[in-house]
Amino acid sequence: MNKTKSIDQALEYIKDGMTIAVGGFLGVGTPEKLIDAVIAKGVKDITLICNDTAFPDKGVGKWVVNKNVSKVIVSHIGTNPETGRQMNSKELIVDLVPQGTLAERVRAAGAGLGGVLTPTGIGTVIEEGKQKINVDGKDYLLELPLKADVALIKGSIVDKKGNIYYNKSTRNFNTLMATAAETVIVEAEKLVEIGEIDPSDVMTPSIFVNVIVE
Amino acid sequence: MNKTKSIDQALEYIKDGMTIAVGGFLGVGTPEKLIDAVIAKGVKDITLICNDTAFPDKGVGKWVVNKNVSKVIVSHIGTNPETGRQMNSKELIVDLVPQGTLAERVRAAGAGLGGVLTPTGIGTVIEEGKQKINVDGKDYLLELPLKADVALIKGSIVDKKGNIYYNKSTRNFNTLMATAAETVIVEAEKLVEIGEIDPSDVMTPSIFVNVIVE
Amino acid sequence: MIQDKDRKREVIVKRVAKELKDGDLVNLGIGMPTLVANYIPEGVDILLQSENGFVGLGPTPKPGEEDKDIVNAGAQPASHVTGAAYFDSGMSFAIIRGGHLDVTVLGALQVDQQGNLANWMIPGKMVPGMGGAMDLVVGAKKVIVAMEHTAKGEPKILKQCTLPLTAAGQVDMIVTEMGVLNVTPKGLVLTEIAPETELGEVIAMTEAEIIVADDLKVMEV
Amino acid sequence: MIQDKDRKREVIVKRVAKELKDGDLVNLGIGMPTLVANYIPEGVDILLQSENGFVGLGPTPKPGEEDKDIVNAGAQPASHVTGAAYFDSGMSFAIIRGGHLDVTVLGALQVDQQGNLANWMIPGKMVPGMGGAMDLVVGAKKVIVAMEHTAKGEPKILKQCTLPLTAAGQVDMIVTEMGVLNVTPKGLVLTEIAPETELGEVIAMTEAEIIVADDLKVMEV
Repeated sequence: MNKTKSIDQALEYIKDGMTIAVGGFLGVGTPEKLIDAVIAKGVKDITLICNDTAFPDKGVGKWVVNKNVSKVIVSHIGTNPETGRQMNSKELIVDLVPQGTLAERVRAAGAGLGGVLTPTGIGTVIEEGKQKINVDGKDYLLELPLKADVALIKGSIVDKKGNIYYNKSTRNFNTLMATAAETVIVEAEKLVEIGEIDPSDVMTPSIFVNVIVE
Repeated sequence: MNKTKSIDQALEYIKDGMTIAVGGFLGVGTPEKLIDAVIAKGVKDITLICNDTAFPDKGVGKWVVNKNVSKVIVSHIGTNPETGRQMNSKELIVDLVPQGTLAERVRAAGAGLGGVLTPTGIGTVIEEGKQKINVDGKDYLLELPLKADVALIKGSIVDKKGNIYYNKSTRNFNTLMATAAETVIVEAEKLVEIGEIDPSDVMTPSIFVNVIVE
Repeated sequence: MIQDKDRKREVIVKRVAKELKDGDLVNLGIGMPTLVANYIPEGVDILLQSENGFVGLGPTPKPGEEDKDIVNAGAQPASHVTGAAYFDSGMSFAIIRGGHLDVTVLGALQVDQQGNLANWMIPGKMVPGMGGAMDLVVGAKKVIVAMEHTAKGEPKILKQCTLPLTAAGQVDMIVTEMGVLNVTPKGLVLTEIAPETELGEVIAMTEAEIIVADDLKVMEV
Repeated sequence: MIQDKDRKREVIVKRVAKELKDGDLVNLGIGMPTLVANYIPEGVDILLQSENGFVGLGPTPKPGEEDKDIVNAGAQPASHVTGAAYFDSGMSFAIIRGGHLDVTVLGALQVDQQGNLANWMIPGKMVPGMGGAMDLVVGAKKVIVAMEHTAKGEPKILKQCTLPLTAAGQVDMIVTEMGVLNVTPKGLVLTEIAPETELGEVIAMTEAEIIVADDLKVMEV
């Protein structure tokens, strides 16, 4: 099974209207080549799952500027004024999710959990429309899994089987997003032969990865 | 803050009647020196949280043989005939938990979650006494957090700040148990200076560790 | 009907091995299922998952070449293949429960025509615990029961399991030394029959109702 | 009453720094809270958590010494101290939500006498999102709000927040350029007053009811 493909071949997995999860935190750890290729292809109507909408000229922020997305599920939009503008003008649906809840919802989808109970958001507008469950006298919100059609991941070192190592603070949501999509495409900063990453150092096992691009 | 202590000093944290979580899978990745020290001290009435009860002469299996435990919360007891004997003679309470559910319950305690919904156990005796929650037409069991007073961890490489690296298949439940106890004691196979473990290779950050023994 | 114990095992594990496809992630239960690894068809590249925390389980090391830090889920000395990855039990069961495992192969005390499986306890007698079995059976895309057709001459394939279940309605396929049964909404369909075996024998040794496939084949083993 | 903007900040962050104890794990919010790191008392060894995925956040690197793979939670170039550890966002928020963070310091739009905090949106005007703030405030053992006492002359410490809450009843302490307020079951207790500041000024600039501590001290800054 050869997972290594050209960016053009990888783009075949990405279609209008899909839900796409993208790794990265304010653009750090985001696969910029894949981001740009999606813009070049003119993909429309993406529902984006990401920590944030980054900056207008960086990461998924470019998708907002280029109108590739119709909905974003993120924890923060403050660094990208274009997101706020499109939200206010009703061009873009913005679903704000607390960062830790976002992480758990993506993890739950990847781990086959039906949901998790979190204390985060109790007593706030985040409660709206959610089931509240009391455990041992404390209230929690039932937060549901969040799954994507495609995940776009950035790996610092990737072997040709798809094992991934993330350097320093580039890991962030990449490990989680890689577990929670039908198709996972990783952009390798450095592509190496199988076996070059020590098996104990692998942060995303190859089994999650479908396509590798450079 | 010097976390490095003698085994005797570490034992001061362990008292009769405590709930103790122990890392390891059938004894692999279990801190044997700490196990033996608990036996030597004659600690009684432990509630043990562990994957299994290992073997009569290995890991937490020795606690069963030496009657240090009055209850075990584990996924498997088949490799330790003494556990089965004590269970049948009502000397020991055995609470069997599916392995994946055990992992999630310990993680939930460490991660501040009120519980998780799992499909595992639906339609079996594991359902008994548990809340069943339907999400999108599928039934899940609400499984609650499992927290310990003390966790005993085995690290392959530990730095003097408490950062831990686990070699190969010794990792298993160690990372999870380390997050879910009031006091975490790690037994270092190899103790190194702070900085000798690459920050990206740390598997249990120092913040979880209270005591380091060699 | 095959009588020889070793021949029975060989027939079962060889047939199960044929179910595995290139690229599959597979978990093989302790005991007979482990032997499936010896019969993977040529050109089929699979990865074995070990629920104690890795993908890429390799062959048993030669005596003297064991690494104390590499064991399989039965705590036996093991090895990893090139391209393996280690992780913790949280990730191990995220993989299992999350639907990332293509096939799980495991033994059974009983299995029934609803696809129910019982393999973790006999009340009052033997209670090894479920270990990872409940998660494996719920989470794997395909659940294959690999076992001898009977235990001490008594059927193990029943109308309804009498022992505590491991999971309800999750079994997809049963492979024994007598044949291959698929669990379908209509019931158990016998799709293949073992060599040297009569249909009447299979029916006699099975308590569950058996639907014989129109195109019943002989098991290739 | 302190008027100079820089002096206000200095008073606030110096006083917050005194709350940190040896061995504490601390998260400092973006903006003014970040400056607390510059005033950690001698002999106090703390670890800073960066919610994008590490403990052991170090000082801002010198120009030309930046590592593109090390940024803080504001995406600014950062460094790590010796003994740091990187992890993913799942672990980062397990640490935060799980009660492993000793102190979180963050700013506020409004805070009230029930310990309610509002700092993530002004409906119709500014909606940056909550980022990690909701988890931080719920999860940290001690929540310190560090902010100027008023905004454009209007009180920010209220009887009841009017903006959408970040969390209900989680704030433990409020540090401003006018004093230190502890949130207690009885209400807000003024335990320290800033230098050059009159009690009447604090009361005038605070909409919430203030209980003055019997042993009211002058803030040491």
